[in-house]
Amino acid sequence: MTFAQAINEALAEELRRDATVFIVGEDVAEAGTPFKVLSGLVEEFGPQRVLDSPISEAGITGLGVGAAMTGMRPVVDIMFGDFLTLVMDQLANQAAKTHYMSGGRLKVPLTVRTTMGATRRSAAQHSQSLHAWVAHVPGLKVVLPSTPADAKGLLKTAIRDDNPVVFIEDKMDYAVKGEVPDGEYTVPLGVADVKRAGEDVTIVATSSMVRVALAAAEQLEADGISAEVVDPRTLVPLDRDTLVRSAQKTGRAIVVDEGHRGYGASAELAAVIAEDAFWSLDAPVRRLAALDVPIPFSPPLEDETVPTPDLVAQTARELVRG
Amino acid sequence: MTFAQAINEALAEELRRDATVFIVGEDVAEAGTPFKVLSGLVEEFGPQRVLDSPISEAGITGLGVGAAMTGMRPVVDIMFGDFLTLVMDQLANQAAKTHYMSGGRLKVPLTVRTTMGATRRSAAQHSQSLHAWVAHVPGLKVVLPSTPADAKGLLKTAIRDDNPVVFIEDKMDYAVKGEVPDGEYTVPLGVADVKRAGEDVTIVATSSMVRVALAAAEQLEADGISAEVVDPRTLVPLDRDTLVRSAQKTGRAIVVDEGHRGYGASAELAAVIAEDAFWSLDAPVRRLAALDVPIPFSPPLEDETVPTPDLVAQTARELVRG
Amino acid sequence: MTTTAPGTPIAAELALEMYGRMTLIRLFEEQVNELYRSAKMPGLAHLYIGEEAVAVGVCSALRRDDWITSTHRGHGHCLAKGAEPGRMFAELLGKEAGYCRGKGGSMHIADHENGNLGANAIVGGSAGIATGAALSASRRGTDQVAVCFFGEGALGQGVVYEVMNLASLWALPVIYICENNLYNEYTHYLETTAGEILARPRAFGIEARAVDGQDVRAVYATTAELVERARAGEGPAFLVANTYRYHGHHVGDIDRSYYRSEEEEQLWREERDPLIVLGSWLEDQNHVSAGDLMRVGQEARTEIERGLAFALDAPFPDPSEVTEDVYA
Amino acid sequence: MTTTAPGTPIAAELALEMYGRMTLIRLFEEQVNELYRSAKMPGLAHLYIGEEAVAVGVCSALRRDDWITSTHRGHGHCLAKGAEPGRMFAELLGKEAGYCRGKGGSMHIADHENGNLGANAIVGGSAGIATGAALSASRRGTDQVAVCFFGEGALGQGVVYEVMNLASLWALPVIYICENNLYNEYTHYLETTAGEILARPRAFGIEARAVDGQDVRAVYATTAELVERARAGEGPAFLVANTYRYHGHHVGDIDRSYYRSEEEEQLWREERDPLIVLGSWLEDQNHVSAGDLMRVGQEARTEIERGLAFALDAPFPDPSEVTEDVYA
Ligand SMILES: Cc1ncc(C[n+]2csc(CCOP(=O)(O)OP(=O)(O)O)c2C)c(N)n1
Ligand SMILES: Cc1ncc(C[n+]2csc(CCOP(=O)(O)OP(=O)(O)O)c2C)c(N)n1
Ligand SMILES: [Mg+2]
Ligand SMILES: [Mg+2]
Repeated sequence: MTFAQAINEALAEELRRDATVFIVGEDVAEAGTPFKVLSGLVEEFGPQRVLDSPISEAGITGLGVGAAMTGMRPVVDIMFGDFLTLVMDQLANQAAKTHYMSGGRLKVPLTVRTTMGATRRSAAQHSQSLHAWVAHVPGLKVVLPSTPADAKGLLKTAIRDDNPVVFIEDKMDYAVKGEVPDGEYTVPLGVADVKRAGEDVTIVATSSMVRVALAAAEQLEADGISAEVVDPRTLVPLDRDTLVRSAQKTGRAIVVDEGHRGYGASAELAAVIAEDAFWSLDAPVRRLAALDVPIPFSPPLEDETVPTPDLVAQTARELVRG
Repeated sequence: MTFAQAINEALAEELRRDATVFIVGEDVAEAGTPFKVLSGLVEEFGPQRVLDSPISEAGITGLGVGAAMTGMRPVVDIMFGDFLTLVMDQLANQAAKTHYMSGGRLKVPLTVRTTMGATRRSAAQHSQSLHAWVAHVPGLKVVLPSTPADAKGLLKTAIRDDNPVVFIEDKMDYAVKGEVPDGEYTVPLGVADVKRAGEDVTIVATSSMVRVALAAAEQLEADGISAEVVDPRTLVPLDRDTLVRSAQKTGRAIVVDEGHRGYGASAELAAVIAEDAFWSLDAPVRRLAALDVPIPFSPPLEDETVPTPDLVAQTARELVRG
Repeated sequence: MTTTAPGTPIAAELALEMYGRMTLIRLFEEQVNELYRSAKMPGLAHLYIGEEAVAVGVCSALRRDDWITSTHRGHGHCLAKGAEPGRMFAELLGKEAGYCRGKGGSMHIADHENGNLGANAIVGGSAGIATGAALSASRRGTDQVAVCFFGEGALGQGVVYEVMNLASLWALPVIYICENNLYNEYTHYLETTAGEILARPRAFGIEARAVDGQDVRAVYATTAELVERARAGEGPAFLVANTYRYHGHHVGDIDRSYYRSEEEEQLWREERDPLIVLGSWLEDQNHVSAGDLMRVGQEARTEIERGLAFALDAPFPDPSEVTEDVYA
Repeated sequence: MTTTAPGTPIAAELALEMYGRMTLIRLFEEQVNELYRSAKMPGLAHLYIGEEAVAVGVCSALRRDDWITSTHRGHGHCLAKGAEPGRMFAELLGKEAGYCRGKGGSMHIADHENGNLGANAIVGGSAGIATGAALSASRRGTDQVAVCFFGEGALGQGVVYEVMNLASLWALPVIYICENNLYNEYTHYLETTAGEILARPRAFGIEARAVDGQDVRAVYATTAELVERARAGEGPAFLVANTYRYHGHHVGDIDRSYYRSEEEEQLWREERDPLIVLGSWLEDQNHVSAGDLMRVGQEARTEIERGLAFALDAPFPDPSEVTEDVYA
């Protein structure tokens, strides 16, 4: 099934099993969101559990925090990740800190679903990947699924988690198809997944960059280079061990992330490897990320901004051949 | 003079030399801000140029963006850095992108002054250091002064810069005294400063952590370890060369920053050194930053959260002695 | 563009000029839809068709050096403020010759020579900018005004109230134009908007009016009054223009049956079309003949065709430009 | 705590109970000021002295299982909702025995057993939380209500309007209590607040009232009416309580001459003090004797002394606790 269908199934299953789960967001009901990811949910669960909201990202996120503190499990839909700019106070100052500030007495089982990713010709305010911001806030968990199966299992876990979780879907993944296990299952937060095993170079990739990395690995195989592709799946909690062990094994690592390069998630992932795999590294860890420019509209320019399979493969060749 | 007086002088001088400069913020006029940093300005320049605003961080920042696009040089005062959560849309989606999205035809010469820093017993929502967020946004410049002289010279440059600049002052620095050159001078953005020369280990420190690093360097000297303390002064633009050259010279580097450790500024600074100084490093780059916990109120707990001279010195000893 | 005193009957030339601008917008947008359907335009666009009288009525009451801020549905505002179709098409196609050198696209066209500070893809995102431009005008002692266009959906954004409060406190020359086309994307505004729209600005002490957004003469006359007040230092104003978008929320929104009826669309197209409303008035008053209107329409058509040809032939920017213009 | 029907005269016992709570708050805050001046308390605190009738009048109209959200000036709300002085002092001193194990401090005290979802150091920061709690009550089919306390300065925060719109659209049982003490920190609210305060909630279709915040019986009676409406599913309400803080914005704000006059402070202390207003009413009505009031005052004093002693003796948390409670 598609990535979008997997998200839809996860939501439907959790809405069925737990009466305290509800969805609130802009055009989430009849419209099923502009991405059609929620199609059919309001028909099954009704407008009391799938709420169309005004265009008030801060308001609905704050509402979600309060509902979560008082017995509900809200899933707040923030249409574009670019609008995280509007909810950072509710996320960072309220949701993330409530449990700690209350000495562990209050909790906020809130899930905020939003999107990331460029190359849709949507220009600078609808193409950002801002996961580094939320990953920098203690108290939040941050999930970046890369396959339909992971998306479904991770979302179910996120909704059941007693902490605020920011769940970020790449818009370019929605149409991607993949195997999804039948029946009930969940995927734990904090466990990386080796998407492809290899010996010569480690490629740590997040979200849709996992597909880019796997395509690069194909190219590299043709050149006789064996690449291991590791998907952290969650930035917080982060499975340091799996990343570090892979880098120790191969001695070379590339981090591929669609956020901007400067002060981005790729810096943390690279720093983790450089710290803990230092003595095994044969070369510096390389970072591939979005250019440090606002995402331009013009196709020939936008295509320059995001890492491609060719770029990843080329970087790997340089690393391996030295 | 004190750090606070240096900021005040920079603002007074720029208000005098350029009629398009004005200040807007909460309690900035008669009160001179809760930190008394702006005392006397409204008396000299009047309420038309030093505007007391409602408690509307997003509103006054948006107002600043529009005024900057149309011929003014606003200085927007955001009392606590924790309130950056409320202005991220105006900063990241509007101020940072306007020049690029307009193909270079519009510009936003806006300065946003705000604060950072813990250990004031102000608890989780008044103690954050969120510079990593703004440093991750292409189009913004980010300044973290560590001395009165730098603060004055950098602020004057920021106000004259044709780009949006986020200027972040550590609340714990306001009372700190230091030499400030007489007369007119500015300090360029993008030029790091070696606050202390050394041979055995490089300590890259930002904002008030520079003082912590210098205190550590004193301790280390007593142990016969010569530490070089490098202050980037601006995170964006970043003076990579000075950081890297120092690390290449000493072969060992520690990054000290008061933001949270996870996905923070310390990750970027460490990654830069690990990338470009890799072949000269005798040990992994160490990161010292705020614990990944909301800042607690209770003094014995809060004191655990921020790097101290002892911790920095201890880390340096481990690095040097191996 | 000059303003008239309150109530002054609108001169026929001005009315005809507005008819021409509205026609230009109508044809531009129909062409944009074509470009999308023929897969010649990257991405999406939000068409202004049906709402032409709002942008044209408002901007006809402004001077070239007055400012506007626009929205994701901004082509009409841009043309009404004086932009050329050619450079606009070029921008929509991501060409170097576009107003933003292809970097902005449909949702970010800016034309500062004509006072357009830019479209905005963040709903409510330009409210602060327009208010700040008004502050700039008053501080620099000019008598410019700033107009902030936004859809009724932007009433959901808190920052709009924050800046209306500032504008009222400081008597800033800003006019908030709320284009109420009944829908926030795919949701009717009554499901998202409690209370009375006009009561909101009034609660902040802001002069507020409503106008038939399909009657360009009414939009013009009311705006002219509010602009005069603002220039005279009498402070901000809010105008809700009741209007309708004929097409989908964006060019790809074809099946709309789940959120609105064919009948509703037909009613607006047939009974309330701004071109028909103004056209018949001009004829009834014998100000102009049907021939005049056709001539004006023909001129607009020619301008659109020329502009489109220019844009289609224009080159894309060189990929190396991607790293330019990040910093001034 | 039970509610009365509109207009019902308030029973003497309830009035006396409210007198006791107000006295407890007054004495608690005087003690906090002492702790600051004797450098026994880390950081700062924002005293509620002068505003006691608002928290006590409102919370006396609530059930224990109703929720409140509070502000940086939250000690009064916390005590009025039923918290113990001892664990509150302990929190203010950063002790393990505090309501938040010392992690929250003055600006973050929460007491969820009594329905206090927490103070908040972000102005307007709890508006969404209270509104969400009200949604939770309606979805879970309880008849709980949520009360959102905030100062008039929070009217500058856009999110307050976003959530009032939601509350009105969805008829949520939330009551917004605006404590208008005339100042946003060091700036008079008239310099920061355009138009009419009550017109703001009304613009969103929210029932809005004003009350003398120094008259606890009036605050109680009005709140009781609004709570009844909310429980009956008649939707949200907004109440502005006109009040005054006797002390500085925070304990360190000693020289206030540059933003308000001695005379103004004196006037409120002498003519409008909530304890004097209620005390004299009780005596005039011969409900109680001066002796009764002294007895109540003495009981409060004893409770404060006991609580303070408990807190001063209590241990600090172990430093290792710094990494606990980040995640549930
Ligand atoms: C802050 C924000 N939230 C959501 C969106 C997605 N979005 C784009 S247009 C739109 C509807 C806007 O409705 P309205 O303001 O009435 O303008 P209209 O499209 O009707 O002209 C939405 C929700 C956005 N661009 N910005
Ligand atoms: C979003 C935000 N902006 C600014 C501040 C700093 N601040 C703390 S209290 C205060 C004044 C609040 O005034 P009001 O809401 O009337 O409450 P009062 O102190 O009068 O009880 C300000 C500006 C803050 N805490 N949060
Ligand atoms: Mg609309
Ligand atoms: Mg107040």
